[in-house]
Amino acid sequence: MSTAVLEPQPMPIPQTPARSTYLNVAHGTLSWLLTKDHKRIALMFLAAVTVMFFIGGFAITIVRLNLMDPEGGLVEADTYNRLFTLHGVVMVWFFLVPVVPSVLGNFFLPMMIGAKDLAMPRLNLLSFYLYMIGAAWTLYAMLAGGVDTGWTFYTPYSTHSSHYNVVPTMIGIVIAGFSSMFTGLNFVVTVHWMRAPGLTWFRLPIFVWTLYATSLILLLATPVLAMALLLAVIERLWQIGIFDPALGGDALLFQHLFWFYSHPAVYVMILPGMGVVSEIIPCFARKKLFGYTFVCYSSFGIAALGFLVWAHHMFVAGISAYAALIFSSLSFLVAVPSAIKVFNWTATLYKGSVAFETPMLFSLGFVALFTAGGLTGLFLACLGFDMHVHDTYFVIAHFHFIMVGGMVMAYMGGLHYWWPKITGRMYSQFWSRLCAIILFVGFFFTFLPQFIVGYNGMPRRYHRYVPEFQVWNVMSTAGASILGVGYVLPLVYLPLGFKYGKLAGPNPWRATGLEWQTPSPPPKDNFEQTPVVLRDPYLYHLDKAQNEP
Amino acid sequence: MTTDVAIFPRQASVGAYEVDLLLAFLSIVCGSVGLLVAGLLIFFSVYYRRRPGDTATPPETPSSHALEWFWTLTPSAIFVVMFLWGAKVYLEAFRAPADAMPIFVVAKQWMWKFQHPEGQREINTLHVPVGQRVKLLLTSEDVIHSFFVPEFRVHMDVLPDRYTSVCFEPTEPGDYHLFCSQYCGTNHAGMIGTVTVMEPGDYADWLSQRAEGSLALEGRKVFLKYRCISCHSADENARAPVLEALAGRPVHLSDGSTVTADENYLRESILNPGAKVVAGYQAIMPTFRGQIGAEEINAVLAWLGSLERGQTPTRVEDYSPPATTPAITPEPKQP
Amino acid sequence: MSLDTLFTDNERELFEYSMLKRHRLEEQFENLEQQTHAASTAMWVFLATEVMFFGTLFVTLAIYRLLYGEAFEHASSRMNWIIGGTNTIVLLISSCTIVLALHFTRLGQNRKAAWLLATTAALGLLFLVLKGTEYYGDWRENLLPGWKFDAHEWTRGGLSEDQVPHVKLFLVFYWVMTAFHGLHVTGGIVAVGIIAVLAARGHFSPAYYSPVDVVALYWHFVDVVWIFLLPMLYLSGTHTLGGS
Amino acid sequence: MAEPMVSVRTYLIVLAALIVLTIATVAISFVPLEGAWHIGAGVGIAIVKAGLVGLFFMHLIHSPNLIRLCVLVAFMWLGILGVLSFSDYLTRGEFFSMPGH
Repeated sequence: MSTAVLEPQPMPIPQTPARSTYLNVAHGTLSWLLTKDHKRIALMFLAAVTVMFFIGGFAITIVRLNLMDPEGGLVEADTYNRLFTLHGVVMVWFFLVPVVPSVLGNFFLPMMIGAKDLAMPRLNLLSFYLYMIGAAWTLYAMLAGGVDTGWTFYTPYSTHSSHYNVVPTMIGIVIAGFSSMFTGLNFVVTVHWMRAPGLTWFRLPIFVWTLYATSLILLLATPVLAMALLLAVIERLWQIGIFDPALGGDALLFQHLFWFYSHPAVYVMILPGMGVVSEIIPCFARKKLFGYTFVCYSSFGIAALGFLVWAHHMFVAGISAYAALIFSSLSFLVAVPSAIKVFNWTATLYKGSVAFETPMLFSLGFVALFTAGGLTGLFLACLGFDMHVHDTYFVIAHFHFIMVGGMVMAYMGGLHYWWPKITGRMYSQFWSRLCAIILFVGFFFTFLPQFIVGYNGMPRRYHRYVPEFQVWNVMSTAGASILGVGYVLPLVYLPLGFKYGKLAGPNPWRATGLEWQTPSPPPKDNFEQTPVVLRDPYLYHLDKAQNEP
Repeated sequence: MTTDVAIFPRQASVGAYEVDLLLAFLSIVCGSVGLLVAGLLIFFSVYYRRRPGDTATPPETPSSHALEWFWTLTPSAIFVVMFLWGAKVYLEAFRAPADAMPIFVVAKQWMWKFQHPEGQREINTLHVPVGQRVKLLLTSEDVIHSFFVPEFRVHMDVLPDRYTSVCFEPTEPGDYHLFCSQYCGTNHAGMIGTVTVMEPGDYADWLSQRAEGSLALEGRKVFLKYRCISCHSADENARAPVLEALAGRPVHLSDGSTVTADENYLRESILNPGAKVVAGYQAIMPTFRGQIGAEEINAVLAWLGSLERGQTPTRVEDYSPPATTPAITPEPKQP
Repeated sequence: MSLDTLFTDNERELFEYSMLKRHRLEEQFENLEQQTHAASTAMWVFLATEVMFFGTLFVTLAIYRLLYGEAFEHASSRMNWIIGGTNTIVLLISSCTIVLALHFTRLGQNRKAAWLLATTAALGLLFLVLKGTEYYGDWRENLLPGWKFDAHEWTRGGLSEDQVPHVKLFLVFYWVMTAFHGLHVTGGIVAVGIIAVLAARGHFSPAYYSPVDVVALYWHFVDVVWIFLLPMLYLSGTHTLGGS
Repeated sequence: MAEPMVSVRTYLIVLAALIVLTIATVAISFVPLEGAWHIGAGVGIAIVKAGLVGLFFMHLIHSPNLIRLCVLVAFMWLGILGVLSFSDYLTRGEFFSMPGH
């Protein structure tokens, strides 16, 4: 295993069961809770975000069921409002933002750059516990009493009108914000100083690039959100007008600060997903990633331009028309790097040898859904059009295409791609492919109708609505139930694969990344010897011994 | 609305046509790009699928900078068109010609209140004539709301403590939904109303049946009720600026700057008189925050908008000006 | 590669080996140099996020200053600029002492460094004491909106009733920003105290001084924040004092 | 680690300059000028002072480019927040006009 990066060596699959891996190197609960190993921390994150995902999913299940009927008879208006807030807060801050960086990034970033661990393992563990404290605190606040402000916390509603647990929820989010900042800090330092010998910047896999760009966003945007929320907390506790116009503040300032974080946060959610897909597509097309440098730069382009567009959430919120023009033009600009990525992924397939393994199915689904989401984003960046669909289900459908169609598909793809590396065993090919197809179909059923009902004028966050919107809502709910089935399936076959699946060997997909150059599951220090990198990533065309994986 | 299923919203205003045109343009451009990507994705992955027995490694496709720049710059050029077109439609919605009919809208949890220039007031229903450009002046009494009429393709947030504005010109008589689309609390979904568009003749009938005296006249009464006249008297003893023919004109402030006397300035001068004091005057005016209602302010503004030279009421009764500031400290709301 | 310039190869190897033993090179790093670079980068990146933390407050303060200039100037003129100015100088001197401590650590003079670090911590404490005195004065002068605040004082002072909320707004920013800064100073004092003790025990050497470097960076940043707080909070109303 | 040393003398000169600037900024703030001038002068001097601290005390003058980039990015992003927010606040109300006029 020394310096063995030149060729992806077909490794002998049978392994001595006694081999020491990160999983069996130490035993007992404490060996997990106090671990500094990035791989174990990643698995703890995996458990935590999965729980949060299903809590947020449960909330939206009731919301969707309620929307079957125009009169919304299932739950009270207040309950409904607290449920969609719970869904938004949990999904955004406790699932989408941490999921790929903290689970897949945590596990694979050090392995992909040939490092033993992150630069600051203790900070990584702290990051996990901050997440847990923030999550527990927020969940408690939102279940015992609840919050009804929506995840956007617009003032002055959140600081004056709402009678629920706004303050604790905001504090919980700030705590979780520190968790993601520390993760970002760790990644940046790690990528700068822990790369294996020979691993230059332009030999880094795209996933590392996107995680780096994501970290920059987390580091630069999260403080602004933390401060905005703390100011709102102060206003709410002491009735001092920071954002309430009646007390001398400016209501829009909160929106400015909030979206300065929350728009770039959208790219936090999607960039790592783009990275995952950039790993998977070349592997299953057996092709070098087309336009590698353009994809690298476009990641940074997205991260940087993402900060210049926040007020496109506020086109009709009462900002000046000049500002609206500036932000609209900049919003179109940020679509360019996304377009570059989509075209490059597509071009990578050209003349490839495409295998429809589960991760590839998820990735193809990602590209399709992300493209649809991105293109509808152009509609929304367009001032005259946004004037009509602002705050309607059109917006909901758009960002779910990005967040669920994009990020969750990419996450599932990544999870299935790296699961053999994480556990050392394969999962059921049949069930996992079925899951990918179910999720794709269910997704379209759920969110396509929402574009239509949104253009027809159904506003978001409506507990009941006018009858002519019912058909679309019923379709959407039906689609959501398909989605629900799709999300439960991996809960069954992935653990089963962990337990009973056939041994995967070090490199079941014959991939080129460094993480595949070590046994599965990896030893505690990732590599038996520090690898040396002598060539570019994704050189699949050099793999002469191509055969069935 | 008689349709059972909303397929496509009716075009009931001039702007609706513009927005739908934009929709068509965006759909065609984005749709073809989307279909192109999807088509290529499917074609490549099926055509180049790995067949059983395939052992050859596919050759490298050399990167092409020309291609990269092509698909970087082409979208950018299309985006410029999209941006300009969208901006045009957007700015159009704020264009208020001199003959636009001003209607004041006051939103509160969870209802809409309207004040017509002719003095009619309505709740949750708004009557407007066909073919008349309407300019809405929106303000909220509590949290942020949003005025949304899908059939007009018009949307504007309603903010507390200031005016926002948006225009539309109805083209089709009928009843249309009015939604609040900015989440505003428990009964957000119940904050809906109807916009009734009528033929001009019907509208005139409706007006005459419900005449209450013009909004400007009401504003004049408010002006007298709050004894504004004791200072803003337009005579040689006036201790405050003359308000005649003021609306829409530039005002020189004591700090040397100039502002336009638009709705937000006039409103601010009633509620925060110390903020922007007119040059040559003392900041002696007390604030009326907490005393004067949002609708009364609207009426005063309507009156000021119509106030010509020499029309300030004379001081018939000799009110003494308020000796001290009225009790105005707003009650702090408890969380 | 300063090691190369300071020592012969043999000495360097021996030294590095002893450093490894003594300072427990973190297991994820290959060598001390990598660890030092990582630590310094981490601190700088952390400071970049701190810039955004404080920067958000500065930007919101600036926006409100734009909207409510007169009330803000009025409120600012009630700030205790004497203590504010003195505290600036205290922090500047402490910045100098800690950078000198770093200097002498790099020269291997641990005793000098320890004393300078102790001085830095002491100056930090002095800052907090002065700040506390100022807070006490603010409290006595009814400058604490929400608890101890008198609207009439301000209307008598020439502001109109409707400007009082803006005065409160300024005061909120004053309290939030100085308290947030004070929190940073407190944390800094603890950190400086710890490395002062370590320095006194001879923990650092010309080859291993990364903790001193990192803490010093943090301390300078806290100083820089105060440099901006002085004009924004204390000095934006003093010109009105000379007049009426 | 390869950083060159700055002399003690330099540190002391910088400290003296910083103290002089502090006294200057306090003194200038008493000059009766418009408020905006005071913000400009105060913040201007503060930037100079922060620059001195950054360059000499924090050794930016000898730092690797990575560190300089980090500082640059931090202040650029703060600038984005400031400039784009102000782009709204400075141009509010341009498109609204009084009815009937």
